[in-house]
Amino acid sequence: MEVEPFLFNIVVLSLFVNIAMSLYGVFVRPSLIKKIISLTIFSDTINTLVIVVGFRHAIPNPIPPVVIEIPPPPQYLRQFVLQAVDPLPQALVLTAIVIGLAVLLFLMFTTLQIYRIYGTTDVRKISRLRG
Amino acid sequence: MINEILIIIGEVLIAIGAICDLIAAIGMNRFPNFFVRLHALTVGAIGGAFVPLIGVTLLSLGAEFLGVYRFFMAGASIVSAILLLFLAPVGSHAIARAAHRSKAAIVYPKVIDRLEEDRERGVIT
Amino acid sequence: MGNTLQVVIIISLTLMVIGLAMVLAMGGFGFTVPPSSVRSLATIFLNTTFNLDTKYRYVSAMSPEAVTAIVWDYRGLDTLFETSVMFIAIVGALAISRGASEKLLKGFSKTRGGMSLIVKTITRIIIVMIASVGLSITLHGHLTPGGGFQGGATIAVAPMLLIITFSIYLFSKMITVSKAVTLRSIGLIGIALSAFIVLIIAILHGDLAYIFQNQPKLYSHYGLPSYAEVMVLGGTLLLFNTFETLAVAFGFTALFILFILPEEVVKDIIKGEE
Amino acid sequence: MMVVPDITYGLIPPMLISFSFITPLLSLMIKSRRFFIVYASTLGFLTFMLSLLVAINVFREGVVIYPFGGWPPPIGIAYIIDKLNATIALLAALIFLLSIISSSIYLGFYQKASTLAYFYTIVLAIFAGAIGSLYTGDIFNLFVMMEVMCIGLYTAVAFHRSKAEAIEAAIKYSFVSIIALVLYLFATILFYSGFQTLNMADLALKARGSIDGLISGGFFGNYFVDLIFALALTIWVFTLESALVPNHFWLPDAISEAPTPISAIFPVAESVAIYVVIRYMFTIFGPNSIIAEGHVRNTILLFLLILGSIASIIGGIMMAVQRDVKRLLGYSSISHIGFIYMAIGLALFTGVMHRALIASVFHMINYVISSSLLFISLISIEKITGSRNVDALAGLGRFLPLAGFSIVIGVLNLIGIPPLAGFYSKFMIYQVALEASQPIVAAITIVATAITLMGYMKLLYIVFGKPSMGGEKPREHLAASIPALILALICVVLGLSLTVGFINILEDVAASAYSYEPYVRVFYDYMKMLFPR
Amino acid sequence: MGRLYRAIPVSLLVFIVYIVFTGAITPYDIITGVLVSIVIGIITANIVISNPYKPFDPRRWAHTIVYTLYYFFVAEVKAHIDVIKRILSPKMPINPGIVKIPIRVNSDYAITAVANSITNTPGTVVVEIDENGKYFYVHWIDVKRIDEEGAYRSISYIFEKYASKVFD
Amino acid sequence: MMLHYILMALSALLSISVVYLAIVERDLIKAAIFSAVQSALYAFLYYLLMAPDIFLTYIPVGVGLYTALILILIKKTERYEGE
Amino acid sequence: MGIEEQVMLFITTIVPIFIVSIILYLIRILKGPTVPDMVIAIDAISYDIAVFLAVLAIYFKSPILISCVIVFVLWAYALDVYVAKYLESKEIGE
Repeated sequence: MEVEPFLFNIVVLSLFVNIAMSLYGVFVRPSLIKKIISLTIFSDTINTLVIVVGFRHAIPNPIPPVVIEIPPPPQYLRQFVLQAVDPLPQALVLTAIVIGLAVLLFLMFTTLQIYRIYGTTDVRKISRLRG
Repeated sequence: MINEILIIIGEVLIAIGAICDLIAAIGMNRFPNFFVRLHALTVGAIGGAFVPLIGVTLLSLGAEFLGVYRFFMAGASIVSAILLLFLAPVGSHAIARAAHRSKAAIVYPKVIDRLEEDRERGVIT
Repeated sequence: MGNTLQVVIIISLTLMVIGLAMVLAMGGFGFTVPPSSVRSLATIFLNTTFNLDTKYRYVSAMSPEAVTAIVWDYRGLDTLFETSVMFIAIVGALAISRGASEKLLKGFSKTRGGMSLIVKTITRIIIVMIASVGLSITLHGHLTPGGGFQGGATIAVAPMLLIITFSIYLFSKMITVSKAVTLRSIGLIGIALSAFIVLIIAILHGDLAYIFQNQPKLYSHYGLPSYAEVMVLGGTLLLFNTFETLAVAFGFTALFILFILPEEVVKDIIKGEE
Repeated sequence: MMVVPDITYGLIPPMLISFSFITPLLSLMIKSRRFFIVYASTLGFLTFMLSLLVAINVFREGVVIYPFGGWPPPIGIAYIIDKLNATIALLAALIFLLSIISSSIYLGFYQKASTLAYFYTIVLAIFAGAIGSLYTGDIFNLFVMMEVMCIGLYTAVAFHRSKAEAIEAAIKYSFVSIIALVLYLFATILFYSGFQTLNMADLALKARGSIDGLISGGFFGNYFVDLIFALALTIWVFTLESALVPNHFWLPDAISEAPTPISAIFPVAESVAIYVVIRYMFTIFGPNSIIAEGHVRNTILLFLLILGSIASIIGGIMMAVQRDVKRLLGYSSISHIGFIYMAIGLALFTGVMHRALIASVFHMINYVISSSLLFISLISIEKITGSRNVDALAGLGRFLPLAGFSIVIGVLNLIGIPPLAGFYSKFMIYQVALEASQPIVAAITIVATAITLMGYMKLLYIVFGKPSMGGEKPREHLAASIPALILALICVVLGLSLTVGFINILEDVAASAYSYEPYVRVFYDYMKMLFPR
Repeated sequence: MGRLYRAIPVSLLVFIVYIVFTGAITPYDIITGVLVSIVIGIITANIVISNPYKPFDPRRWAHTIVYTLYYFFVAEVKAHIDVIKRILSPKMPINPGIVKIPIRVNSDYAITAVANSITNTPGTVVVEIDENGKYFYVHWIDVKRIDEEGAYRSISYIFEKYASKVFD
Repeated sequence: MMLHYILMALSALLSISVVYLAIVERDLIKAAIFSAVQSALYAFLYYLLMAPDIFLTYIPVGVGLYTALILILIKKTERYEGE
Repeated sequence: MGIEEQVMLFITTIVPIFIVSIILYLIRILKGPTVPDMVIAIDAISYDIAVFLAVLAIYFKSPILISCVIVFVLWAYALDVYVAKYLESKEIGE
């Protein structure tokens, strides 16, 4: 239990870096499609962070939050609670993934409509709204 | 006894798979163009994925320490293996056909290209 | 202007990463990362998700899969509205391309396109296996990882592969947008009814229960069957999962058909108002 | 003892969304346009009555709770309804009902029944999302409900699909809002990481350091750094959703390009976001919570005060230069949201906190009513001109007694002319600023009102003063004018009833924002009852 | 009526896949499996199978087993060793090209089986199929014969022999 | 147990490079494919974080749906991002 | 040494080979040069990771993790078909 926190911190930090890069993509890149791709990466990274919060260290190893002995004897359940990871963030992410998917599907339809009207997906050429 | 034999066979198959994967990865990097790399992909798909998945199936059938869900594991991995056997060649065929049609990838180091010739003659669209 | 803006954005993003790193370093994610214990709320979930102990009689969700239990039982309301977000996105897509789906392919009914024979033949076999695997993932959602959305998304591969390997012209003879939307709506109505089903049972008995109730609770002894010998039935979870699969699979199909309609078919319709 | 709570408390959002699920199915079978109008209006009326029932119950019995699935709150989701959110939800339900009724006029542009069905599906979903985010007592459920509301708003803004500006506004709005809401998800998980809970009442208890007997245990890790980061993110997200400067840029586009009935419900959406800010800053992390120690809470409130002051002035200035009426009203929204946040920020000075909250809630109610009123009366005018070009509605106010009257009342209310309620709420902000010995803020309220006056005069001039285009004498559309008239009457009545004790009700409502004990007690009792240990 | 006949083999396939994937034979699995197989079978019968009598011919199954054994233990192993040698040898002795070989089987499934067998053996990949003239165009890592008949002999003869017995 | 964390760190680090390329690549097709690789790596991370449910949700969505829809979108609009 | 430890030891020794090959495939994806090259490299990496997941499921002694394998295989194929259709036709719906 000395190297593990270091390695795990690497995971979390690289997710932070991914957040920054994808936000850069959303704000700076001109193409709407590129913005959509960046937005996808952004929300995926946030979702991953949510799961990271639910992870735990366990001996001998963490297990998914699924009871696999049916019916569960009491000592199995005690061990299960000691080993299983947090199920709540996973459920939240399940919800968040579907929501993100829905929103991005809508964005794709809108982008297609923009292209049909303007003939481009470059945001610098699409600016009729002023003020 | 039968469990040990299953586990040993499974391990051997997984080891073969790992080595095939490594070789396919090397081939993927060494080969000169897209169409030749496809053969490395085939090695990676059949030798590197189908065979070890069968190995995992056998191993999990024999491994009693996995509990009662080992049959689920065996079933899921053999179904995956069979799906892979169907899907991998079709995938590489589809992508090869598209690459050749759209001229996305060149067929440069080549002895002969009958498809290109036929396409120029208009035999095939 | 563009360059300075870029620099400002890069600097602020860097600051954000540093701030997040500080949160990590100061123990915002737990003092040891990863922590060696779960949070107490999670302990409750893990303890009560499938527990036959009489002590837990009224607080067990009776589903071995904790995530599915949370998704459809403990926090069912979230999931109902999550599905409805998806639904609104589909309705929004329908509203944006209104008129296009009905006029589909009139005068374009020639059978052209598609991929090569090999791909087509394999797709014909593979969709059956995909559907079977997807339904297995769904129907065992309360036993093994998986559930309504996962199974539905897996099954949705089948129509997508059909559309892409054959062509939209051929596929539209099998199923149209309105049929897909109908099936999706039926799935959603099923989900909504499953949310109220225990309440309805209770009202028929002249009593009250909670919305989204699954298993009997301390003050409301109604519920669906959940466990018999070695079979785990999951109560309403099974209903939820089945309907969600229907909804997700056909919702994706509808969206896919709408999105993939060739431009030459829709371009005149979609630029005007309806 | 009746332990299973009254079903009306939890019924509204699931019911609305269930009926919204059926609508596309009906659109395949029923080709009558009238059916969908009646259908949506009936649902709107039903929901209004239900929310009225809930509000009455809440005012009679105190805070109520509805745990979904029978799970005690930190385990499951619960709706916790107190006077604050019951009032705002009642207001929202009223506006939605009126907007649905008036949209029957607006949708005369569309021939097909299915188009109407899509429109009403979206409106019902926004309705469900708004009511759900008001009632909910769970921070993650709040995220989901906000997403439902926001995706409905994006789709509604993009409803005029062939209009380039509309699609562009929808893209702008959706990009900004999606990023914001994803960040709110992150904030939620940070709250969960530090406090081990997602329930608002549970959070409120832990924020006051009382963790005894809670089934979700104590703190986990360094909760304070989580709290700071997450609270800052949350406040940023919801100020963006309520279009506070500097994140206001999406609002004028969206509000002016949306179909006008949707523009009428934008103020409700903003008030929902403002409600969330009040909930976070006063109920959960209130003045006596752990975050108040390190000046963090004061800093956030100070920021809100400053940004609100800036917003009220910028909104006023931008109003004066607009040519399009709906855009003008969009900037008017920004200005008034500035006022509301100014009032919230003034609660920083603990002596005047109560009165500041009254002022902010009251001003919010006034703003929502009169802004929606203006949009709803514009529908009637737009329908007559036959085009969606709002510049073309010059001088029409003179021919339409009802709509014209409502517009005058709405504008006067927004300006703040004495007998109307808008005057009292602005005056209250002014007074509070003086009591807190902040003459600059008091001066800003005066200056901002003066600046906005120009914009409103311009609006009145466009609608009444300009010579009209001629043609035959236009006919009034009652379905749009009567809702506007109802709202106008409410404005008048609100102003008059302040003298006969309405202020007491307002005091109660505002008090329920920061007195967390009743909010928490009901949660605590329920948890103990269903989860004995 | 033809649809129901065709549904039977499809349903069987679905049932087998379902039970194998589940890996358990509790009453719950069997009941749901039967329901699932009936539903999917009836929906997809017309897409999957054209002649419902072929799947019930035992001789075809016998050939299938022989073919599978031959394919996995002889053809695949030889081809793998060949390609692995080419990858690993420092000079990389490749001699690639696209050759044309005729197809001599008839049904769709037979053609697909031959094509998949060719692609699944490392060293040969079907790039294009000419459905009118019935030719495969195969990318071959080591072109030994460029004429149609010679290529046919060295690539697809053995596969076609079995495929015609199994599927035609 | 070391192995577990090493794999996690490895996939997270590899995802950085893929995300970087997906953001800066001007050919949108390649960006979409990089995004698919990123999805695969994240999915692997989910697996290691013991979240098989998320894995089963995310792979169809991240690799299948997003990529398919973005490819269709690119086909219908334009392939290269202007500079 | 029991059979369980022997299997664990075997897996720990086999894992680095998988990691190396994944990284090698990833290099091919990053290098390109053409889109089909990247796609077949992604295929290979997917098959590789699929096997890796199956092996790791044994290593973690959590057999329920195995259902992840099948979706990985399935969607790699889907990606192939999408890109192929993108490359070869005028519009993907045709």
